[in-house]
Amino acid sequence: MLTVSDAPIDAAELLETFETTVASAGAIVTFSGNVRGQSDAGRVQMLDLQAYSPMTQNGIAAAMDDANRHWPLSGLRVAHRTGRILAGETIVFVAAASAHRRAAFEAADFLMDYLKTKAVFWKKEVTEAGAVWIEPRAQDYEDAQRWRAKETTE
Amino acid sequence: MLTVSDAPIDAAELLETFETTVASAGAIVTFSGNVRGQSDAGRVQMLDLQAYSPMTQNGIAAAMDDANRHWPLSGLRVAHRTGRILAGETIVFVAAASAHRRAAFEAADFLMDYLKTKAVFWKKEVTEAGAVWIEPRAQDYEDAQRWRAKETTE
Amino acid sequence: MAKMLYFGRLSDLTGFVEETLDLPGHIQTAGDLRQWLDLRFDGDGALLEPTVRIAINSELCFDSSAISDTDEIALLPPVGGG
Amino acid sequence: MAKMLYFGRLSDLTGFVEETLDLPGHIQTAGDLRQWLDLRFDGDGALLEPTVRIAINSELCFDSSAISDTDEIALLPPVGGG
Repeated sequence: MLTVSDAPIDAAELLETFETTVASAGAIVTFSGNVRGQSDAGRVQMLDLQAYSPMTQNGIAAAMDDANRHWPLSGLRVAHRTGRILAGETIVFVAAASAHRRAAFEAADFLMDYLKTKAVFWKKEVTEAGAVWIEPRAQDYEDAQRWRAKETTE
Repeated sequence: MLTVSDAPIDAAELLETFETTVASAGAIVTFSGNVRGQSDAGRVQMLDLQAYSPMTQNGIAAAMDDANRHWPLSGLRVAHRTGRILAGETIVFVAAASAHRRAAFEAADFLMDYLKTKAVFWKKEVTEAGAVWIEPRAQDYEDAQRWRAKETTE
Repeated sequence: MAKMLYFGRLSDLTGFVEETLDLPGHIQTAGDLRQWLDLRFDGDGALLEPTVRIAINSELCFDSSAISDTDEIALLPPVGGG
Repeated sequence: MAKMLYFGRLSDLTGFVEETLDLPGHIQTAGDLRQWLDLRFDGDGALLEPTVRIAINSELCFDSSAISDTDEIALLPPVGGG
């Protein structure tokens, strides 16, 4: 299940609901990303995130399909917030359930790499120093690259 | 923070509380393990888990210290249930917070490997076919082995 | 009337997130549109960068792709992830 | 009186999770205790296996370690994780 919306994300509530849909799964891994209070440019006031529907949703849904093909998952949940998001608030929530904890860890990790580097979002960071549009970090590309290497060697 | 207790574990509630202690961390990864409804021996009715205090707690606390030394974490939470745990109920909850999502993922993964293979617990599985004491699986040993390899190559 | 969408830094450059406009008759392809918009917004080449992609009705297209005055046309700088 | 704790499959073997007992005077070390308990519970060597560890007052010990009648003594089969 996928939600892209400007409504606040409550990770605990999403986990609670997710648990009811995957009872006895064995393993559930969640990732919550929130807006850091500090960046290279100074104290962060907010992010402003633009999505382009349905391209943004289609891209994430395709990555979720990839994850479901690659790992034996009993459930997958992605919620991504858009619009203005204050420091400390949750931007993204991913949950993966599987009978195997390695599969749950890897699927959540894989989806976060997609969401952080390839997902169709434009992100403006607003600090005391002003507002800047953020381009992907080199580290994010490397993380995403790990999965490509894995696909080739298998 | 560490809890080992026979009281039920509510993963969503633990995540909610954890979030308040690590606001603006950047990344939070959680793992919840629940009792699978099915095992090789048949339909699972319950697990019965014995811990030996304070040895069990000391071992987990030492693994948490290891994680804190190895990764830049802003918070760590482990809750482990003991006693009789029915199918579908949560046995273990781990949460790791960091400014870096890779650190949060790896720390949670590392702690789960410790908890699943080396933690001081004795586990009896009760199925329709009877009750058996469970020894660690080979896969669990391999998972834990990954971190040892990593330590040697670094 | 075409519906134009400008994302990321292009919304700062153009001053619009969204606008509706009549495309001049000589604009037949996505490439034509790029050139025209870059002049119109004084983009100094910002809209000509190959990393800026164009989507017609939510599908990424090439500069040679035909556009029509009834399309939804989006200008997309490199995506930064969430 | 020593407090004895039997974990995992040893609680099935002995029929106790916990018991309090007076140790016979000839039992001086953890190894002596092991031998005596294995006979007492008809363990057929189950309590002699090297993978069964003994802890005295929560510290793992060797078979040569001295034990006293006031200790908490735990018999620990291999741990299986949670």
